[in-house]
Amino acid sequence: MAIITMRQAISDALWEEMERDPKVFIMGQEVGVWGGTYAVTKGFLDHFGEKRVRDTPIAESAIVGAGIGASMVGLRPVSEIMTINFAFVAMDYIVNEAPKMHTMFGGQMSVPLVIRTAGGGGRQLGATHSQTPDAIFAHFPGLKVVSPGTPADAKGLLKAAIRDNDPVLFIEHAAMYQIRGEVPEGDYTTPIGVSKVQREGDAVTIVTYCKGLQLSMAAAEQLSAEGIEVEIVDLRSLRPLDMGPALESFKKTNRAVIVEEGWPSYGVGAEVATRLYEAAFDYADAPIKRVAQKEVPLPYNAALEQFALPQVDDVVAAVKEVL
Amino acid sequence: MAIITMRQAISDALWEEMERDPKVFIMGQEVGVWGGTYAVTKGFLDHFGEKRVRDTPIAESAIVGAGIGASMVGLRPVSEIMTINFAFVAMDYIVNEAPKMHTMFGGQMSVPLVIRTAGGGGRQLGATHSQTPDAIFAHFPGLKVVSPGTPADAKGLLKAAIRDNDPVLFIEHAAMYQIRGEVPEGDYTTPIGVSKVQREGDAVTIVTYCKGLQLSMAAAEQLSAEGIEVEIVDLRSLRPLDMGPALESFKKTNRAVIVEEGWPSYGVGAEVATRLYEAAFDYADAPIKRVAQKEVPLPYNAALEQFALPQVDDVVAAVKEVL
Amino acid sequence: MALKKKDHLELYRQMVLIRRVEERSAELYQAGKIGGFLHLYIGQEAVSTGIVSVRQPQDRIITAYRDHGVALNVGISAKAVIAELLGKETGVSKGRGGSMHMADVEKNFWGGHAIVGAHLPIAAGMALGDQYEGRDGVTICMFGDGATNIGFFHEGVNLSKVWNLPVLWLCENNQYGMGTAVDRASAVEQIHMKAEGYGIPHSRLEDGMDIMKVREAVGAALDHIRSGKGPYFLEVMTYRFQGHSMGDPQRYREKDEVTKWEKSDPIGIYHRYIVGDKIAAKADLDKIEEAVEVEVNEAIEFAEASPDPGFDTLYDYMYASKE
Amino acid sequence: MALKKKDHLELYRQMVLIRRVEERSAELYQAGKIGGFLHLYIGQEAVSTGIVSVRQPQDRIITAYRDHGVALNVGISAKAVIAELLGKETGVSKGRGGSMHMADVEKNFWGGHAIVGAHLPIAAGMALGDQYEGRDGVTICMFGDGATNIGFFHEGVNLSKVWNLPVLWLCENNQYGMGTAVDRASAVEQIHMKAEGYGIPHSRLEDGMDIMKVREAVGAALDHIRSGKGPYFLEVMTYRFQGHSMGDPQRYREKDEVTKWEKSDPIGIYHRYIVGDKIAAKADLDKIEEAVEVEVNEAIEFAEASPDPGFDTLYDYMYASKE
Ligand SMILES: Cc1ncc(C[n+]2csc(CCOP(=O)(O)OP(=O)(O)O)c2C)c(N)n1
Ligand SMILES: Cc1ncc(C[n+]2csc(CCOP(=O)(O)OP(=O)(O)O)c2C)c(N)n1
Ligand SMILES: [Mg+2]
Ligand SMILES: [Mg+2]
Repeated sequence: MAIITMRQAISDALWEEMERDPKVFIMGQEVGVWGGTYAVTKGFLDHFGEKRVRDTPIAESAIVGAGIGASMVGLRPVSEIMTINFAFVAMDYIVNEAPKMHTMFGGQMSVPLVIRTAGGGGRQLGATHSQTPDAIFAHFPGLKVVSPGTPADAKGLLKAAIRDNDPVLFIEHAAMYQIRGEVPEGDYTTPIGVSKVQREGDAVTIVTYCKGLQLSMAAAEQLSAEGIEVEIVDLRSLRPLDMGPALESFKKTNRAVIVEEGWPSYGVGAEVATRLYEAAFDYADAPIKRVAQKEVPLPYNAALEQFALPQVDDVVAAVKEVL
Repeated sequence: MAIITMRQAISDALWEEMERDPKVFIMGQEVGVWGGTYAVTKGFLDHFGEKRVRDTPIAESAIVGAGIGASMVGLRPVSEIMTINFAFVAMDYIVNEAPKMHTMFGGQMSVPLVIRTAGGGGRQLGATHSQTPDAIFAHFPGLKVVSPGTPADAKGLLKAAIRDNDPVLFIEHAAMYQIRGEVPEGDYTTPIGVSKVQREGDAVTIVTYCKGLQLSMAAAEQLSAEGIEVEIVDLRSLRPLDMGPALESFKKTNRAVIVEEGWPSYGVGAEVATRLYEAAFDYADAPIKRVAQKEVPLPYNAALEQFALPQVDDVVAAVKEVL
Repeated sequence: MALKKKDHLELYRQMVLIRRVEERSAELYQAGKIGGFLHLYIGQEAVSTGIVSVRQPQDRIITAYRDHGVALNVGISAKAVIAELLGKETGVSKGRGGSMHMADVEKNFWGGHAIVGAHLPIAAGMALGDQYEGRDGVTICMFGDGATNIGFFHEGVNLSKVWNLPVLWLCENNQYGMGTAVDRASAVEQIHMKAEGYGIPHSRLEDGMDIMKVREAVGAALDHIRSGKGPYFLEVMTYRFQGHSMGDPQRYREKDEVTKWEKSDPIGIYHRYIVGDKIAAKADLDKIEEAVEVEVNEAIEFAEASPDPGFDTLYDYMYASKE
Repeated sequence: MALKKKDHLELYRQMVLIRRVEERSAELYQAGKIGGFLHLYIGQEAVSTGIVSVRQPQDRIITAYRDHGVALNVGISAKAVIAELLGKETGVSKGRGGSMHMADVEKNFWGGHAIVGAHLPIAAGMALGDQYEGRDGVTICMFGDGATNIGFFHEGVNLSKVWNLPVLWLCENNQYGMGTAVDRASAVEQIHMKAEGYGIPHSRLEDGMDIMKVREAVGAALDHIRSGKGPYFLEVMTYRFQGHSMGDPQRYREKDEVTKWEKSDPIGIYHRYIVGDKIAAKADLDKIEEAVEVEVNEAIEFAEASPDPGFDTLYDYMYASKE
């Protein structure tokens, strides 16, 4: 297993899928000449050419809309929305076109489209550019929502998304491209809609995903030093939402903390907590806690922004509270 | 107190506010000549004229965007989005412009805008036109989200929304314009962000809003006939979310059911349930249940659509399950 | 492509079939057997019939929710259309779609789309699919005058020119978007002038009530596009004789105006042409009308006798991927 | 309005101030004292300086994220600008906004907006506000070439003509949207031709590097609009000498191209004009440059010494309504 960055893992997945299937192509702002704003598609234009690496106008609706159309007639587009904050501009396509086509026409059409985007805060981009609104997309049946926390999962899940016959929103984190991790050699896919235990423990169950996984892993280290071993379940997909491993863990630890980067209200933590209670009410020995962003649009100032974002210490504190 | 329809109550609120304050005006598709697709603004154009009752192009982004601009410079626009399904078209404005202006510029600007819209299913409009995605809007701090369940509240809350200095998304239900209820005489407002007990009882707490209130009231009748008295708390606002009355009730009944029309995953029920557990874990005698829409885009066929929507019987069954 | 007698009779038959299916549908709607929205195409039959009659099999068609005309023109049976209107399992979209969502992918008809303007970028994507694969099909995208004011229009049309996509932008200007006359919603009354902003060749057919003229204009446009010259923008003037949907109070136009236009009934015009030019005898046309009458009666019987989709099929078309 | 010597010196001073503030900001960015995005205006100073110099106090200005120029032109102090860049409480947006979100409502400058094109409908709304209240101000809305491809542009510009709003659409065509050259993203290279699709009078100023020409063109446009003739569309050709934001690899253009354009440095052109026309002596300009140097030094000192916003202020500007 090689140790590579998240950026490399995602880039490799795209590259390998494009090599494998000539119907796979990429379109989005600055994916070509620039090489991707996060340098994920650097070198792609030279290798695959303009036909398959398509720079677009600043027109998010067209990027996703044309992706839908192309996918309906047999291609496998990867439509890139530079950041998830601009996904609102294409909202109708993401939640009201792509996920409806298959069912609304009685199964006649399908939308094998991947919408790649990057979310998250902590980069001093201000209120409109720093969001983690993943939960709102996961509200819509018909759309699959994936958000990996490790390079290995990013690669395997992106490949699975490209091969999937349904629309998949693939959410990366703009501040995680540099993180490193072991990635299996060769071609593999990671199934969409399957959660994974990323760390074993018996004291408390942490359920999380994406950036929350990093925070949780760091918190786990600190807690371990104090003799507290947490179990960490990485959801990886928000829809379909696989509660299996989280439930199993919760039945063992009887305590849970949910860690997400976005706002808590109507967020991921609410759904996960509710499902844990629904399925394992009798196992709960303490109220499940949510660790999330403070309920404000993120400010530009670095310190204030960090103050508003969930931190490792918040995870540590939450674990201790439920103990 | 007069008994009037929801349509009348909303129409009266708009009319009275326009009479009261010349800065209040309406813009949206078919609000003028047509008189409103749901006939809410019938007669307005003749009375207030084209300046204040403005038909717009089919351009939801401009309807909300221009509303934001006009509100920033001192007017009090009511921007109408024909149905909440088209709110996705204006999503950037609703969640990423209006709610950010005040904080992002350090308090220099404000957006006293009301975005009126109608949601809900059950009218055989198919997958793209039948949604109740209220929760996703309530995810965003800076936006207020209101959704009344009675004519009295509709009138009072709409007036409060128009007088509010912040952006308010006001969600009506397209299948509720005909319902009737008592409405106080004269000018009054109903505070945004305050829940209300709509029915008293001791067996189970039902937390709901909008159409869910109707279902819950009907279920309460049935249950009462069997000697089960439920308490019904109407949230009325999804953000700010006032949990006070629901909590108080839950501490009394120790059992709760949450009724909403939208999809359960990442919906209103999840947030409410989680907050109940967070604040009153020790009071819970049974797992809180959610009654909501089945997780599919709504089909056109009437019977299938109703099958997918939450029904009075579902509420009755859920109450009995938690008992 | 000079038309033979039998071709004329077939086109005449299609126009009459559309008319008759819709008249009967209006009755079925009044009788409560059709729900949701029902947007009649009556008055506009020459447009879709003309278009479909000159397209090649490889040319895709996609349109808005006013789609019964295209549906019948491409050869979906009256049975499958009416069954869809009745929400039956035997409907062309299996009762999921209803009036607004008819499609038959086998016949290269891609729907029936209800979000105004949203299908334009999707159409661009389909055209991209054909261009990408080196196929010589043209995507014919039909939309209303009102749809040209939404952002989706702009993004889709711009992209089509930037990428030189084989797409025919076909605006059916029926002079109103719901109750809003063109000049009250669009900065330019000559909708085709919008193409100037995209450097796309364009023209307006002033008489869209005459199928022969529609055929000519569309044929020329398709030739232009098929020769590799990129997109073309064609505006066709027409008029809808009925309200926007059922239950439209039609406060926005005078009865006189409708009466005047009814004199240009496209079926009447074609009838006069066929008989006047001695292409066929009145008796031939009478026979067609009688046959259509029988066909529609049978279709209604078929539809009424058809089963509703079973509740067990609710999730059948949730995902195209089979796990 | 012939300019006096002191007016010329003031305009020259503003251009030098913008240049110097931005050069120093780039250093502060490299030093890690500024975070997020930093979009420099260097090369384009003649545009904003020319515009602001001919506007009346009642004319509003709104622009995109490349906003330091306008901010300084309208009279926001270098202190408040740099403090904002450093995220300080003394910044013009109290450290909440950062580089992309400067505004000073008192000075009729309405920001600094980071979602491409989203401020166009907002600008239309502001112009509506003035029209509604019978004020004679013009809203000047500046945006980039890239922004003209997004749907918001279309909806905002169309609305402005339909309602005959007093707005100046001012496209700063700096020939790239990030790394995408105009002709790779826009169907028309002459951006002002887009106005044809809205029936709005338009023109292009080929030389936007010469402030005198900018003044003339903008002045004429403002006169046109103020006389009640509705919106005007002005395209101004310019060039940005730096990357799109900090850290732009600039793979999309040749060094030569930049070098060529640097010969048309707007400050150099104005310098030659002033000295050549003997409006003032080189020594006068030297003195200004020195004074600016001092001012910027002081501003940086001020900003660095200023406090961060306190954590207790996080929720200060959440709502404009005070409960
Ligand atoms: C985004 C969006 N906004 C509003 C509507 C509601 N609506 C349905 S049809 C229609 C009018 C469309 O007019 P036009 O494009 O001229 O087509 P026509 O109905 O005349 O065929 C409107 C406003 C919608 N379906 N989608
Ligand atoms: C809706 C949206 N999409 C994408 C972006 C990312 N983005 C920021 S600036 C920019 C380029 C804009 O180009 P242009 O309008 O020409 O302005 P310039 O930067 O040249 O001044 C892009 C794509 C954004 N901020 N908003
Ligand atoms: Mg129309
Ligand atoms: Mg530019």
